[in-house]
Amino acid sequence: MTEVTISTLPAAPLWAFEIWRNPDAVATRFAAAMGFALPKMGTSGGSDALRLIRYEPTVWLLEGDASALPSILDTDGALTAIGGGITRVLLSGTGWRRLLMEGGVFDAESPAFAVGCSASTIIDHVNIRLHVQSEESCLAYVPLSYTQGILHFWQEAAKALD
Amino acid sequence: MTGPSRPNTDQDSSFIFDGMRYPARKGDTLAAALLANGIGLVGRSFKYHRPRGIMTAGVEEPNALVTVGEGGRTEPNTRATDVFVYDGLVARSQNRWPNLSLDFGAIFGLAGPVFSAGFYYKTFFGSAKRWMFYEHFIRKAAGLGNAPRDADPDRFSQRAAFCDVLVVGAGPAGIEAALEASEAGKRVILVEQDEIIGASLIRDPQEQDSAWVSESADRIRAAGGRILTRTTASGYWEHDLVTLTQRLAEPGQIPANGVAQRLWHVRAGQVILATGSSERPMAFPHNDRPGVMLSQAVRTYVRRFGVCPGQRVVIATNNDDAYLTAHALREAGAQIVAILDARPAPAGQANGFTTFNNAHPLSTKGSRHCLKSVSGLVDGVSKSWDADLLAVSGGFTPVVHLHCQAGGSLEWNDAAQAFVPAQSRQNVKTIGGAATPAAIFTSAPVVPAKKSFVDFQNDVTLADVDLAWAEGYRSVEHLKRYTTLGMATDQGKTSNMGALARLAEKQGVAIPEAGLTTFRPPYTPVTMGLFAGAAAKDAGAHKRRLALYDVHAAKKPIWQPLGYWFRPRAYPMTGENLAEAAMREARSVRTAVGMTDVSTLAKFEVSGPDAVTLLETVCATSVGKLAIGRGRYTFMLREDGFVFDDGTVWRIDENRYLLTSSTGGADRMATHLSYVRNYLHPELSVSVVNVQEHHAGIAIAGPRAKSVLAKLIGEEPPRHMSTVATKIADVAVLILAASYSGERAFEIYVDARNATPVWGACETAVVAEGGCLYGLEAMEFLRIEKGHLVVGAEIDGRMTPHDLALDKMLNKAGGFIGSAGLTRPALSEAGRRQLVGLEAVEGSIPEGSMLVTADGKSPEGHVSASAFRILEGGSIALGQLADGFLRHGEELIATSPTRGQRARVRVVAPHFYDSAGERYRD
Amino acid sequence: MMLINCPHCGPRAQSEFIYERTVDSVPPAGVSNDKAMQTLFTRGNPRGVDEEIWRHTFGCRAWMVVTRHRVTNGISHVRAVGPEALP
Amino acid sequence: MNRYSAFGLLRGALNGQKHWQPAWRDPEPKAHYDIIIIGGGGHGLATAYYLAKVHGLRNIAVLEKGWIGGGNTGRNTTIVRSNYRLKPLHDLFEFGLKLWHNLSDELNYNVMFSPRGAMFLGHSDADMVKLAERGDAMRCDGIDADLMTRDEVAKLEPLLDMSRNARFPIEGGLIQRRGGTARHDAVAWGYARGADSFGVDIIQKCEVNGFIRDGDAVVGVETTRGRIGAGRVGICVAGHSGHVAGLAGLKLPIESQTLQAMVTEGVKPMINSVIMSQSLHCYISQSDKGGIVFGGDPDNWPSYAQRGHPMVMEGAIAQGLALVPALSRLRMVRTWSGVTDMSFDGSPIIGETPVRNLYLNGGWCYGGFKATPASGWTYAHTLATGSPHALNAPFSLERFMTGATIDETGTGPMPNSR
Repeated sequence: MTEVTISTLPAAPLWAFEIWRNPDAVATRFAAAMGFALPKMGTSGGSDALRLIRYEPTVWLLEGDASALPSILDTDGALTAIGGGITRVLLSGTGWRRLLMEGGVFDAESPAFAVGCSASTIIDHVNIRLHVQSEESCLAYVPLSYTQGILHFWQEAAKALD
Repeated sequence: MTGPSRPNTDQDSSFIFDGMRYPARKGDTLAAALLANGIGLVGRSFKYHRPRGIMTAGVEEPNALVTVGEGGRTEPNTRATDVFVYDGLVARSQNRWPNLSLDFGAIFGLAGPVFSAGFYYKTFFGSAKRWMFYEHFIRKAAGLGNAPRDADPDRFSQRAAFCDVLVVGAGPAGIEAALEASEAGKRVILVEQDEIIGASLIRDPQEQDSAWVSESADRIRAAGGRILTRTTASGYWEHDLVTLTQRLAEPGQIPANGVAQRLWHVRAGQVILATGSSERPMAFPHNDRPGVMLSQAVRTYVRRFGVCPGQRVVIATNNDDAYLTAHALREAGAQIVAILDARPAPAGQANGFTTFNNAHPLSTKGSRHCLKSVSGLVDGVSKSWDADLLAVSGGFTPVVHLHCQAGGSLEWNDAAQAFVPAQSRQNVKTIGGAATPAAIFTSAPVVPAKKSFVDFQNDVTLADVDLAWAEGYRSVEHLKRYTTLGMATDQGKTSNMGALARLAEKQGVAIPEAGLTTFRPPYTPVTMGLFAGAAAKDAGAHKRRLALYDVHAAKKPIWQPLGYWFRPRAYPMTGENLAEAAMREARSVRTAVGMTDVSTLAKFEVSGPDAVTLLETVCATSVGKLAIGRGRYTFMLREDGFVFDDGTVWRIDENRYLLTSSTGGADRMATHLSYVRNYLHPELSVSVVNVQEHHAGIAIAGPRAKSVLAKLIGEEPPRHMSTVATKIADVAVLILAASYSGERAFEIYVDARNATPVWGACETAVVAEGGCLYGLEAMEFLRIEKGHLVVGAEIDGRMTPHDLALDKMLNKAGGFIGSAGLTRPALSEAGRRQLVGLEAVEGSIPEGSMLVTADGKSPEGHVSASAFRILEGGSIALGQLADGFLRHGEELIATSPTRGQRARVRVVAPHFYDSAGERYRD
Repeated sequence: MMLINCPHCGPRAQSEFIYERTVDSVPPAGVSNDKAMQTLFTRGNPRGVDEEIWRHTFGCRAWMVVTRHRVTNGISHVRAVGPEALP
Repeated sequence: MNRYSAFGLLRGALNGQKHWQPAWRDPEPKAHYDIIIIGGGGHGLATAYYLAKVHGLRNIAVLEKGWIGGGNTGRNTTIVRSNYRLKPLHDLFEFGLKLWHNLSDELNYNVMFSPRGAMFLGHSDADMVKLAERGDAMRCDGIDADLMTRDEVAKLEPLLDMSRNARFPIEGGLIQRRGGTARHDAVAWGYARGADSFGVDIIQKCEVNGFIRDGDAVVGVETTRGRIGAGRVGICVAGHSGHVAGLAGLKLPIESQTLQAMVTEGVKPMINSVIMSQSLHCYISQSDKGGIVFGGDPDNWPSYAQRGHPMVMEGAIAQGLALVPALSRLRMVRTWSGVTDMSFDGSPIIGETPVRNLYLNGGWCYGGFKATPASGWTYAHTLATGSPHALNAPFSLERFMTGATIDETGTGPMPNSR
């Protein structure tokens, strides 16, 4: 029996952190100010207080306290609040990888999709962003309006994962 | 057909066929169990309703089709050779009336000489209605089983998988390939359509035995490989994507965990096809009688299922393989009456069998249920033998379907008289019997063409092939389509080579020059529910739920779909219908105040020093002079110059703008903005973020909206087309003073997760001012009366800014998308449809009706939206009318023949309410 | 279903992408209105290789130019387009 | 030419059906024809037939690179209807529908045209208004259309899911009772046999790979079977329009895409009409052999591959099963794909090209089969007289540059979103 638990997490502050020019300079300022590098495509960086997850070439999903960032961006980018439109859904248990293969097209079972990795994909016709927290948990960022539909889909699929 | 040929002792389940209960043994296919119970007649053919039995032991079976299961799990046209018996299985024969033994449809067989290939094309002339009369009976006679009438109670799953190596077919070659790859550290999937792997080793024991099979399976799994049985690789698509169909329950069986089947989308690094070959029948008159079986199938029934399908057996062959069948039958106690070997000389296989060389079967005799005798030609002399089973082997056809679906080519193997896989542009290779079929001997036996079946299920005979040739249907595709050859549920697995040989013979060319039809997915038929997957329940379209769904649901509104969204259409009070509720709500907005949920509007935050440049590229209006805290109406053109969306643009900070546009066009606008920003103008310093779902939106409108707002925010509300960031119920909100209704109005935007308390505060304040909630229906009344446009109604993708009277707002500086398209001459010619208002002179104006000058005239326009004057009453509408701007005052008819409604209307300006816009001013 | 090698995400299933238009359908900046309309309303549409504009809509949302053979579906090249980005 | 009749078949029953002659000849190409039609699909063959029948021309060839009827004619879902919204489309398709109703007799070849009704379902009040608008437009232009109540829909198609809580509940429908289906292959074969009987040369396995030019005019074609001279040349190659026009140096407002269709195993009658939907993108009918024929939207990217994307098919089936849940346990037995010629306003192009003596018939998108008789008839007129008939005059190639597009859905010049 493959196990996975599906739970909705409370709201968190989420931002789109976008760089429109001088990316190297911003990256340098960022690393100096924050103590870690801007994460590469498909990965995340930071801590629970402030995590940046890279899903797009010029945009990072930022979760946590963003107050330090406008000055880092200066006039090379912008920060935009987006958290209202996103539900955080935690998939925990050893079965999360297999669950993500249901109705999916992305290789969540790949060993290369390791802790700290991120991917944006389509599952059951809905654009979902994934972040591997540990071998036993994966966080999914789901569009608010589709949350009900996806939760239902996952709950049904979880009944027959084997 | 003889009776049961194996002991009853190990029979552990039972099944029902045509109402009778029979015992079965674990591991039996339905075909094996039927044979074991002495049942020879299983089905009726498609066209002539000829009695048919079991011909094969695999998925290529053309004859033994039955309906399995009950209620919503009923699966018609199930091959008895491809369903494993479970306790309680219910099967019914099909395409017969009143029953299998006595089928009145067999009359079609008697009239066979008339029902030749292409028969339908040559008769039933007269009117289309007359054809429909005949067609009614033809349709009733056609078809095979009956579809279930009930909904499917089970679920179907779709799952993705990725692997380095996908091996299709778990015979000895496939198992070995999978073992090797998995132990080399590769991610491996091995699929087998049978219930067990290595089944051919039971039929034909080799050095590798069942112990080797199970040990290999263990090693594959231990190395991380996945073995999927009851799984068929049914489609090979682009870039090595293979679809697998896995049965988690047998046809008609209740699945253990609710899922009947799973569709796998496997992306493979490499695909290895070890799909083997299928045996060919031979063409001779009455070769379709129950009791005529393929040789390897006979051997499978004997060795794997312990069923001996006959006691007195004639074998007809053109190769060595059939001698293995003779041995298997002899071991099982059957008598080999004769072996008819097409080859001219003894093949060294005789082993005491009565073998005739240069011998061919010529015909069979028997009853509906069984075979009684076989006649043949030996060195040109006819002979006859009493027999209850004729096992035939006409050679072997490699299963090349997947290779061909992958875009691979074939080459001709002359010894085997078969096509084998050659090159492929995908990463696929074929191994085992599918790559190297056994050699056969072919001659051109002279047999009568009539009743010599090549396509058993569709009743296509050599005579039909000959007729198609004579009538000019000479390409293999014409032949197929004219005769229906290879188009039955077996897709020609047993028939194509026989027909192709005949076609080549007619053309006087070698078989490879005659051509070959295309192999298309699926390899074997796939349950529709499986393709739909979980999406079957919602058509693949999740309902999109408002952030404030719970708040609305508690009020039990009438919901209205809008794309995938569902929004309240009206909030009826007890006893009110939709129209009454909507009119009450609209009146409340006109006379007091109302509030509504506008969350679904498309919204984009555009920031950065180049925000204006981007916005003035996308919007056809000017944006640059907008002061901070101000907003204005805007619209957007396609590149061809037609209006495709509209909305508002707000400057909320020095370098930050909010752009709104229509709900229905939200995805299109998101793509358009992204295209302009990233593809056309990557150099811009600008960020475009889709915040459609981030903000919930609440609109408050009406003469008392301002005082409601003042109470809510404790300060002077922004004036019309101004914006302010403030708080309501201690939650940060952005207020845009914009009006869709024609009244003084405000849109309040709030982080969707914090929307409920804001809504609550607003509702309290609105109700306190004597207002109420309003839904989409009232909103529609309000905007029509005001003359505001809607994307999908007035903005229908065919109207220019001028047609919509928006041209005065066009950005004089140009440079916006669509400015080039606008210059095309037809966009400013006379006769264009233009936006007008319509007021009823008599009757009520039907929405969607046509505008004509008199009954019987062709339409000159149509009604895009209709409503009633909210306070005064009277039917009004917006419409599009040819040269409408010049026709104010003219009377027309708005007619709806499909609804039997019409109204006399007067053309007026498209503003029925406060055309001066005075109600916006404080 | 093709496998498209996204310049930012690596090989991904076609279902994550949306085709938008061909490179040859985009009017170059600054051309005459006539030329712009001619470009917009005609495409080479070759029975062979063409340059197509795709977007990884349900992935990284980036735009790219895919050089693809329309008969074999062989993709010979994928080029990223858009603002300058970090690796 | 043998005349086809029940009597002929009975006679054949006695002689083993041995008296039938080839339905068309297999001639060698001549050096010159008055008119050459490139493309032996339904449209090209119909054009040849009407050139001979209506315009009395005889020196005509149809050049087919493969076998006749082997392209989209044999790869569609066989639906015939004229239920459009815009007037030029009404005029063209309704003219065709009238020809369909007498086509079997006209050709002495049973094309099995079965006007069992083409029904669009509506799933909301808004859908029903849109359907009424379409129906009203049709009725005002003299075309049959009837709105149906829920009960009438349920009576016609008892297996539709009529429950109120369905994802796309059925509120009613719009039916064109004179629409229906036909046997696609028979249309090509019937026109071929008819054209052949007038002396038209139907030349198969003859691919055009170049145009012979004399100044600004086309005077013939280069083919795999040699040079053939021509007075006028008509392109009629559907999805390959871009390729063939390219041989003459033309770029068209056409993009080729794959359109998939599929059929299930045969079952006894269960679907009575042609079911389509205002909000969903699938269409369902049942063939005379009992198979449920299924179609959906095109794979909306360019392709000449004649093979589709499985997930596009899966999407269409999910929608179909939402409408008719009883289809769930039927099995899909065969899929196929055509190469559709998606035009930039969704309407066809029938008329002159900028090259003298070269004409174009294409851009049929996913709606070409139903137009076969009208397309052939109007194209024959255009080729015979050198200028378009009133029916096809609005469908000129130049309309895209002038802006007089005929855009039924208002989608604009993006074939991928049509």
